[in-house]
Amino acid sequence: MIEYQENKEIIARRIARIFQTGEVVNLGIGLPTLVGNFVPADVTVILQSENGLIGLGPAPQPGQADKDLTNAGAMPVTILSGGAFFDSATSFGIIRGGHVDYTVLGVLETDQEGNLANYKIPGKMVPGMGGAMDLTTGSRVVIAATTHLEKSGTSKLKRRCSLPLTAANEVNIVVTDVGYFEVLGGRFHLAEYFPPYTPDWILAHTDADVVVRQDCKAWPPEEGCK
Amino acid sequence: MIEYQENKEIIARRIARIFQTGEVVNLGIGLPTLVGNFVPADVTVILQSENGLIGLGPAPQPGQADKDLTNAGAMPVTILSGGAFFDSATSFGIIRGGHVDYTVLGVLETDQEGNLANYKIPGKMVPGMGGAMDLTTGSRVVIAATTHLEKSGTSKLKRRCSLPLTAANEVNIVVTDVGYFEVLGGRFHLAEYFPPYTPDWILAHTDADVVVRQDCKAWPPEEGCK
Amino acid sequence: MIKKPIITAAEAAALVKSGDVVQVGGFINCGSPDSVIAAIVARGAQAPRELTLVCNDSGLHDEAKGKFTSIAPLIKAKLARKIIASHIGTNPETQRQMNSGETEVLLVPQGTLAERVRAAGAGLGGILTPTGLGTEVEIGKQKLTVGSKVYLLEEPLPGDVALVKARKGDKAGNLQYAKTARNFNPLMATACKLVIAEVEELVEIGQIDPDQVHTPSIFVDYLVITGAAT
Amino acid sequence: MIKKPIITAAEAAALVKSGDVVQVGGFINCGSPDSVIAAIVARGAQAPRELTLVCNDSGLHDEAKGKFTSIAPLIKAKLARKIIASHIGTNPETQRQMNSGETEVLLVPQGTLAERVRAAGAGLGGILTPTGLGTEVEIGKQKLTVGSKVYLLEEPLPGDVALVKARKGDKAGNLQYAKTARNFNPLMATACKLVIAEVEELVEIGQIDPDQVHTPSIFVDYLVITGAAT
Repeated sequence: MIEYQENKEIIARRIARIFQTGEVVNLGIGLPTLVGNFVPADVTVILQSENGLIGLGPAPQPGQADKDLTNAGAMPVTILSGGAFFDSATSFGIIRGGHVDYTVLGVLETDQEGNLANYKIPGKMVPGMGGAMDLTTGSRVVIAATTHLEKSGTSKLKRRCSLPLTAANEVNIVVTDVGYFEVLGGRFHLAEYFPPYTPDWILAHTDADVVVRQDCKAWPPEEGCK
Repeated sequence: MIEYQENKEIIARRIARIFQTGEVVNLGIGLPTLVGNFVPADVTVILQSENGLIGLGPAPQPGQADKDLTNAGAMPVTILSGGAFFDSATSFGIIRGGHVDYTVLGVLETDQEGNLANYKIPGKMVPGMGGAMDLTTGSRVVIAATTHLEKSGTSKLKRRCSLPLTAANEVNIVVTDVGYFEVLGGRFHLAEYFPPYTPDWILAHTDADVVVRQDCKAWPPEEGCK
Repeated sequence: MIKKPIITAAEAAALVKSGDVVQVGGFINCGSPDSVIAAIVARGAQAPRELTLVCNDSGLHDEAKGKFTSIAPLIKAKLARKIIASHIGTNPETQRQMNSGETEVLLVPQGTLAERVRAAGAGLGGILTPTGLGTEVEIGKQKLTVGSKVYLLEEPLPGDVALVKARKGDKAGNLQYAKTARNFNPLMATACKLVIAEVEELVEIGQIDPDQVHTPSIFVDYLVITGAAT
Repeated sequence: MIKKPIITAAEAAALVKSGDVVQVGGFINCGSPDSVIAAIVARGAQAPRELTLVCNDSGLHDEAKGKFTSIAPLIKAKLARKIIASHIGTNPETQRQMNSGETEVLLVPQGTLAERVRAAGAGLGGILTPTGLGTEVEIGKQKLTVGSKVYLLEEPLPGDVALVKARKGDKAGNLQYAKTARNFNPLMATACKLVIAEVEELVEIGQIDPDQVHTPSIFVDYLVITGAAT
């Protein structure tokens, strides 16, 4: 029997392999921010931060934080040579106008229709949508990054989200700590499973319609098979 | 008998007396451009040019023209210290957003309803509206600057424009070479006459409803009466 | 160019009236006019009340660390009747006031908020955006189809007072912002009847390159000089 | 940052296809990508035809002085099927082609043209403007009432190719424009599938202050270096 263990790093590692050199990527607060740490050295993505910059660099060295340079999560950051700053209207013009290739967001729930909920639990917690609604609407590809199960053991992938939606029919890819799913035609399509989890385990632990793709394979590939 | 003689300079001189220090003014191509030459030395107006600058200065010295610095009429200009350049969306944001106090435009026709026509004579000449429609819509006060009569002797102030309109019900003030008119309630109100012309002469030579204001006076005031 | 009046933060604070719609630049902990905000709160019983605050977010509110950024001090002092923002997740006091019914909170997607403020400054009657379709954001809004796509009509959001923060200003009121401290500041400077700019550094007219002005002088009514923050 | 390909004006010209909607920056005689325009005309029989040209105006066309600016050479070479501009008064050839029915001309108020291009680049479905109400501009357009005011719905205007002209560009494609040569250039760079920037000066990545970038690199696909014009 496989026991589920939350593993945020594999989610970040897998998502980091999606991008190609030159693509523009926006990484949300929390888990998605980790993705930046795992982009392969031979791939140069351009990170956009919706509070107003392109060319997001690594966190500053201790003591080097600039009070005027933060990311959308209020953390000190740096800018790479060749980056640019702009105001919020320009930033969301870039986002809404389709100039961002990928947005990676954390979720409370996501579902097989490509819906995503992450800004509000009525009566409990209302952080607000921030830039997430524009990012999901405007980006070319929307990637939901989430642990597969709640601490309670319930699936975060649903048939139908029950929380207020951040995005309606916008999610294209869901990467959890058990596998990589494409959202197509009202179903999750399992493209990769992350051992020790198996397609059968995933089917049994996902409260939604999941199709196992014929070419579904394990990830990461065994070193020997590379 | 008074004989009409075109006099663009008095139009420019009179309009130049309307503004107060700190007001933002856009001067159209042609006759309105002359206004800039007659603003009193103790009044500092801020000139906006819709091709993308605030703080328009005088024409450059001979040989000093900068290929990258023109006004909306394609003439070389200068910028004053403290001026700013911006793109066309920002420029018209300034205009449409009500941040320009006065726009001064030349006309083909203007009428007692505050309409103005200056961009098209169907079948003959179609220069286009350029920025004039935005300027008349967005500016706080719209001033039409025009000689009073056509070369043919017909009045340029009409009951109703016959040419395609640039602006509908937007003109507030009309200054011609015979007088200063306010447009109010569907009539021209003569506020000042420019001697040798008299209110009677103006009434007889204006093809529109003109009210002579009770406080209508001559302009410029006699030196002795100042 | 005309010089703009240079006033103190306290004088600026006195220009904000009860009931005003106040737009405040800044993004959580970056680029807010903190001196003027502090001065408003410092007015105590004279402070303006029943404000509608428009801001990207409601700032950091951290009782434990005693850290309150952006509009958080105004909310803490209960000066707001309504908050219009895209995010309130870093301010538990905003959530508390919302849940208790003390303060109304209207959440607006960040890009829509930016465009609504810009539209007010640019004389537009609104903009059509796909953002928020199929979510609670669309409730009560007009939907329009352009081409084959559906959009929400979002209306302009003008203000009475803009409180903005710039890195540098010249005496005419031209402003330059620093890095991500720019955010909503230049948009709000276009959208309000009265614009008060807090600047870290004041320079002479002519010392800002006209090609590099972020907010042209004509938008700014008053300057408050704070010196560089630490 | 990624470096962008540097190509010749002739190579740039070959990227424009017959039938394309081509947006061209510049204002009469200031800030147009003249090298690429000349190279398009120089293609002769291979030049793209049936173009829809979007530009503030149709440039200067002065046969007597042999002076042709902005898109005037394209119009003279009869490469345009349609011209969308705010002003054609400085180009009698445009008027002639319009009157003879050779070329369609759509006149758009300048501020509306700017917002329509911007809307295309910013993913908006349109904007509401009071400009043009009560004039021929309102014909065929939807009117909407917001608050107590009536507005025209103006739709986005996207393009296939943007030809823009900048003073300076870095190798990543960040651009800075000079003075009033900025005009429509930065807007068009956001609104088209393919963006070709003609720059007078090429600098290394890092030599443009990120606070002072007018067009961020991600919008630019190709750079053409012209050297300073005279």
